[in-house]
Amino acid sequence: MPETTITEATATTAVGIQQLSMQQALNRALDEILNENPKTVIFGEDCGQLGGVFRITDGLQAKHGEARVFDTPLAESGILGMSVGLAMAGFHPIPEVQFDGFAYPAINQIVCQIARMNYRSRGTLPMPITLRVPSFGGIRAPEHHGESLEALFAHVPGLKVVSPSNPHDAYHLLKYAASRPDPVIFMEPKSRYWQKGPVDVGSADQDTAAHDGGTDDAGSLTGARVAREGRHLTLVAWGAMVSRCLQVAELAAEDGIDIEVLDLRWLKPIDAEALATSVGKTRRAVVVHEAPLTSGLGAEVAQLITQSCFATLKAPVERVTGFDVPYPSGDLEDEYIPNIDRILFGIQRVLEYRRG
Amino acid sequence: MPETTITEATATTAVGIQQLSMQQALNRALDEILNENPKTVIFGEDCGQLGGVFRITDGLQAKHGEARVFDTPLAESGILGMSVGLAMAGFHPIPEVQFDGFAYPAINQIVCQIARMNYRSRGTLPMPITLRVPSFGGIRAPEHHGESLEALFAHVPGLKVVSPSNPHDAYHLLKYAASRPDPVIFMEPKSRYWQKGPVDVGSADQDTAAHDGGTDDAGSLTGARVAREGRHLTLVAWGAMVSRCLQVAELAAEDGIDIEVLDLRWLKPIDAEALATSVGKTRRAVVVHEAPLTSGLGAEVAQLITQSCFATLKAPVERVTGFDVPYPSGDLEDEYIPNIDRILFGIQRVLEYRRG
Amino acid sequence: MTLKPVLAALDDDAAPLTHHQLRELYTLMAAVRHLDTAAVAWQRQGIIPGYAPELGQEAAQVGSGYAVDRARDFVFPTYREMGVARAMGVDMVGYMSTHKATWHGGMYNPLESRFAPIQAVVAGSVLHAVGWAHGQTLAGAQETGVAVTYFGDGASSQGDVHEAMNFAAVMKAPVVFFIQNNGWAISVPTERQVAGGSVAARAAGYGIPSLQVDGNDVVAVFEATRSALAHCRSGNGPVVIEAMTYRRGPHSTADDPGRYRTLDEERLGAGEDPLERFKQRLLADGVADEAFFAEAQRKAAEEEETIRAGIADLGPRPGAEMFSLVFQEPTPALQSQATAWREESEHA
Amino acid sequence: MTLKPVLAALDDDAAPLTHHQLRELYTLMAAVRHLDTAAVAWQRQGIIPGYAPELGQEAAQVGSGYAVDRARDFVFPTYREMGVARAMGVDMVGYMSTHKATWHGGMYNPLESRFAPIQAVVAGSVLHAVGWAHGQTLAGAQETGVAVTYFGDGASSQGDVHEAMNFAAVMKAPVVFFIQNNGWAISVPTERQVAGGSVAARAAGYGIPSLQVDGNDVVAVFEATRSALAHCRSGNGPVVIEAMTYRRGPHSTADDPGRYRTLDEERLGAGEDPLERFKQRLLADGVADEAFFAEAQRKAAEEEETIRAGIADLGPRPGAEMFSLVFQEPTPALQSQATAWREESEHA
Ligand SMILES: Cc1ncc(C[n+]2csc(CCOP(=O)(O)OP(=O)(O)O)c2C)c(N)n1
Ligand SMILES: Cc1ncc(C[n+]2csc(CCOP(=O)(O)OP(=O)(O)O)c2C)c(N)n1
Ligand SMILES: [Mg+2]
Ligand SMILES: [Mg+2]
Repeated sequence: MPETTITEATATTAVGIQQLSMQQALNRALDEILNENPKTVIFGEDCGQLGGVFRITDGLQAKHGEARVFDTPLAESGILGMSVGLAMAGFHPIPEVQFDGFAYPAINQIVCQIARMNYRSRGTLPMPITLRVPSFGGIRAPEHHGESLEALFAHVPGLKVVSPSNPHDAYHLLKYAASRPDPVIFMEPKSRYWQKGPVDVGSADQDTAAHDGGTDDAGSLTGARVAREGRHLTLVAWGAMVSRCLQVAELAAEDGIDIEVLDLRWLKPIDAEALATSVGKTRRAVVVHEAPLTSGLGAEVAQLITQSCFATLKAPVERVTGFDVPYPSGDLEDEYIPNIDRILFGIQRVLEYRRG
Repeated sequence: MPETTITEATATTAVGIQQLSMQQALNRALDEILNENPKTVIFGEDCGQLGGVFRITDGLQAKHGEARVFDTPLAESGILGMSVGLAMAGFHPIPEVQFDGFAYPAINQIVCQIARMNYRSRGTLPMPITLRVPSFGGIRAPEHHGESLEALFAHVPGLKVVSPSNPHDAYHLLKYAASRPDPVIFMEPKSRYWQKGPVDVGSADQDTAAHDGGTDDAGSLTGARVAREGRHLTLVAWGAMVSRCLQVAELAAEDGIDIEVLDLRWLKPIDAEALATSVGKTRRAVVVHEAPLTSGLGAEVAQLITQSCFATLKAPVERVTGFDVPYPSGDLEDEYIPNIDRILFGIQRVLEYRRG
Repeated sequence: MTLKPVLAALDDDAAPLTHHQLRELYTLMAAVRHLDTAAVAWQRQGIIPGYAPELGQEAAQVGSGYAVDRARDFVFPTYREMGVARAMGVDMVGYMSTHKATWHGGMYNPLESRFAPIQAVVAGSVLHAVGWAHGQTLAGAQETGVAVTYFGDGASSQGDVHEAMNFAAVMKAPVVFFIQNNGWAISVPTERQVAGGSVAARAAGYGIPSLQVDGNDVVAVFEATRSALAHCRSGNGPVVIEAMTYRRGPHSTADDPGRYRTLDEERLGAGEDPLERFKQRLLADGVADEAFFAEAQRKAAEEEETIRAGIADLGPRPGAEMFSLVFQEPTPALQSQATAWREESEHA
Repeated sequence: MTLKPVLAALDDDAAPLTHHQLRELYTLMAAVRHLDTAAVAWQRQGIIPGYAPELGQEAAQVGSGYAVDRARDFVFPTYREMGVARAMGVDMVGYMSTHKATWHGGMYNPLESRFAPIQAVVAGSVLHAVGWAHGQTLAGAQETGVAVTYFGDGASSQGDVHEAMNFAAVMKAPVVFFIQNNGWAISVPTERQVAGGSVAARAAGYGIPSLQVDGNDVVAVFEATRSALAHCRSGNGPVVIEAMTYRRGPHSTADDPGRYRTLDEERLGAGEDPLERFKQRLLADGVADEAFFAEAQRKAAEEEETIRAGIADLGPRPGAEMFSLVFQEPTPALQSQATAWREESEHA
């Protein structure tokens, strides 16, 4: 992984291109959003003076004042319900829930209110809300601190859902999400907060930086991103699983297997065209996610691929995912999250598939 | 549909076999459960004297007393959270949420508590809770009264999910669910509450009654049920969509297309074997549900079919579902819920599919 | 322990209602009573599929809605605030369209009406009011707009109401929590719903001043609301009003109250009819005469005619709106669903 | 408006604590203080990945846990009730296993311990206590078991706490709501969390009697809890206790309190140390001498040794438990996932 080899000393390498951790990239994006849009307000549990438990809002209250960056009482439904009212009053809220698992108390407000108010009001009450959710596992945290809620969010009409896998995308996707008039669930891969990578802080539109070892030159902010080109099989992933899939691709390359890694980025709407293009070429696909298998977003991705590539697909799409079990305690989390071996086994199943 | 032609007068046709509406079948099942298991308690909003807004608990409080059948204050998280404590104290709660859309305020308790307590406690605190949820649309009701939450529930590790499509199954599946030591979400198709059908009230095990026009003689309570046999294509459905698919099958038969209808019944765990058997034979499948398309349970069903039948499948599995829009108001609900035409179009796409 | 907090601006020297205003209040109540009764009949006649009557709550609704300043305040209703809507001048065909099953939430413009979309989730919009109100604080206007959130005794059991009161008090948000305690939540009476017996009594725990008011006395409700609005407007934080009233009719046109209360209980619980009571007072005070009441009745009937005609004209919305109104910026995926839907509808 | 309700059984004539009991309380507090301090050190040494210290809350936890009747009551903890667990005799290796990342919720048997699994959802188990307590009512025992649910000032903002208090009061459930108001919810101080300043003050709104108690006085806490339990046991419904205390340490080993409070503020807010204070009282009253305190300290250190050894021995759980403990009756789908997992692990 290129970003792990970058040291503090190289933190600013060139005009426009900065070596930032995802935490720094997100923090910087929020700072700029606050500067650029006076209607933006940021709030949640411990977002103010503490800067959030992951320091994503670090320093923002001191800089932009307690009116624009503030702590709320400890109640997620309250935070999201309040966001609805602020949006109705013309604000652009960027609320945070402290951890993925604590989005559940707010689901009623998210599903029945945030996602529907524009529809219910026939477009007169848009909900330009960007909900930041530190997401996914891998940090040996307590219960409910390692959940993957993307399948739930993606199923809700009226929501858009995005997850960056690297600092560059984190910066640009957050700025993009916060500038849109519709509600976006912004799922941050918390295990990647501290990994550094190049961020082109000038290029909101071009998105031309080489990032996360990727080779994509043309990816727009609204679609998926080819993180690595390959000919034999497509690995589809998002969030923290992207870098793991890139590792897998390197290993597979040693065996002469040339793997394409597609960073889905947008989990709703899904970039079906990118899936069709990639698997149209490779004819084989494995989708990887941390969430449990059954009714996970992998099923949707697999079905979209099957739908568009049925005639040329060499094997059924494989899913390598978390199991249908509650996210386990730290000692077992490496057994639960798709690891390199399990992804390689999935690839092998696809490559060795024979009809009949 | 046989049950719509049955009149009050024929309500008791034979020993063991009764003509009952689903409302009556469920009511009778609850009555028997209360008789058979002194640990059962039933509660929710308006469950007591009113007998529930759909009268499923009609008369039960009068018969079994206010201790065992009672109204709670109006708070779904309270109802489900209380269920956890009752289960910990050795009770077998059968809570009700009044409508599908009002399960959202309880999702935190359902996902983080009910579904995990057995796991968290290493099997020492089982959660024998059967949560009844009047579900799905089709009754021209107010907002949030026509939702399909099965994809959400099925994704949650630790839950089992079932939905009956006819009075016989409603009676037996409810009795079965309530007798098990694990939490079951019991999704009742509210638009089918008043349709009558034969219920073999004696046969918990054999399940031999001909029901809902079905021809299944061997379906066990834990798996899917072949509601109609056919050779050319499998329609997979659950809840209220089963009878619609049976109608479609009759129409298609007029054109010489012989359709198999699989009533999935269990939405978690899904009877993957039944899917493989049916589509292994028909080589074509369409899955039908009311919930929105993206990340709906149809994706899981389609992927399970593709996984097992890839080599013989003649066309990609089609999904005919609700759209990715909030459930609309009554005037538009027939446009939203898969109607006969849309299902026929889906069938046509599969039948006309040509590779390349 | 905190002492029971009191209103900062008790509105003692606010001008008493003029005769003109008193008559206007009656006219509104008469219009609301008539339309409400009509809507129940419409449901029986198959004109609308369902309705939630507010029979008996006219004083609570008209009295409070009349106090709202439509230039700056904003109201967050439930599914039973037709009287508030009417008092605030909301387009009633647009309002009734939700009961016609034309569009969930209604077809009036909520921004222009200062009346949020009709809300079917019990307690669903109470937090929205707090957010909106905090937005007024952030905007920093003097004599700020106030959010008025309506909810019932049943709704008071929801966690969101607690979170809303706590947030509002911590942030000193200009919100009036207006509870119509109408004795029932469908079949559950207040005494088995509201521990301690009073929602207003809970306010003290948050340091919020509260007013428990005779909800069947339109003038008392108006004055309480005016005081509360004045308190909020001057930056003193939220107020709780509990209007004690009674749901004289069924919960909705689908409900069968005979299953949980007798006609006798109904009569006893409901007390004196708020319309009749106000009429007697206006007569006794010489504010209005029988001719006035007859005229109010005639206008109410005329109004109902117009609204019924409007409802009949509504027709179903084009199915394309299912897709086009989900987002401000529709997604390609949704657009292709819309296309497929259109093609299949045309070819069916 | 309701008057402030009072406890039915004020426990005035309950026997005062014996010298033996007082010494036992101190021994427990010393063990808890030692283990708590040790656990923070373990985290720094890499023995456990994280821990939520309860430094400063020993009196609140030991005093209340000591009052619980393990034959019939049941305790619903958060993630910070190590002292309650210890006072109730919960297996401390099993308890600490959650912080070792061995098993979420801990490895002790909650049914035998009368101590529910450790709960990481703030306010997650407050409603469970109400359900369990109502189960005691349904079971119909005389002198019933009581549920004791612990939560913090931060948790009091959650909707579930309101729903729980309302349910408990409506159903007269035998529940003690035991709030440790430790001044902080991570970085947010109570005054920006709890509107009105006191959680106990909210109880009156539900008609629930409440006791606000000096949470750093172990005897006061014990007596308040004993009174509350007696009140509940006799069928008088729930009680709220708010123990005013202070979180002297960080929120967790991952927290950096220097970002939101100074050492000076810490000293002022924390007041006198509950252990030191109790020690001085025992000395002054002649209940214990320096030799006793030295012995308590020695036992505490010994106990820590044993627990640390137990923790070290724990080792990771077999991965198969991920699958086998989800259900009482595993599903075929899950069993085949377990099989695939085993095969792939073996062949990796
Ligand atoms: C969250 C939620 N739960 C349940 C319902 C079903 N429901 C609709 S109205 C109602 C009773 C509401 O009572 P109250 O708040 O007193 O208002 P009222 O109907 O008396 O005006 C219930 C249970 C709902 N709409 N929303
Ligand atoms: C529902 C939920 N939201 C957020 C969190 C994250 N979190 C863990 S502890 C905590 C603060 C809790 O404060 P308090 O209730 O006062 O308890 P204390 O930590 O002071 O013991 C927060 C915000 C959580 N665990 N659960
Ligand atoms: Mg009511
Ligand atoms: Mg605290």
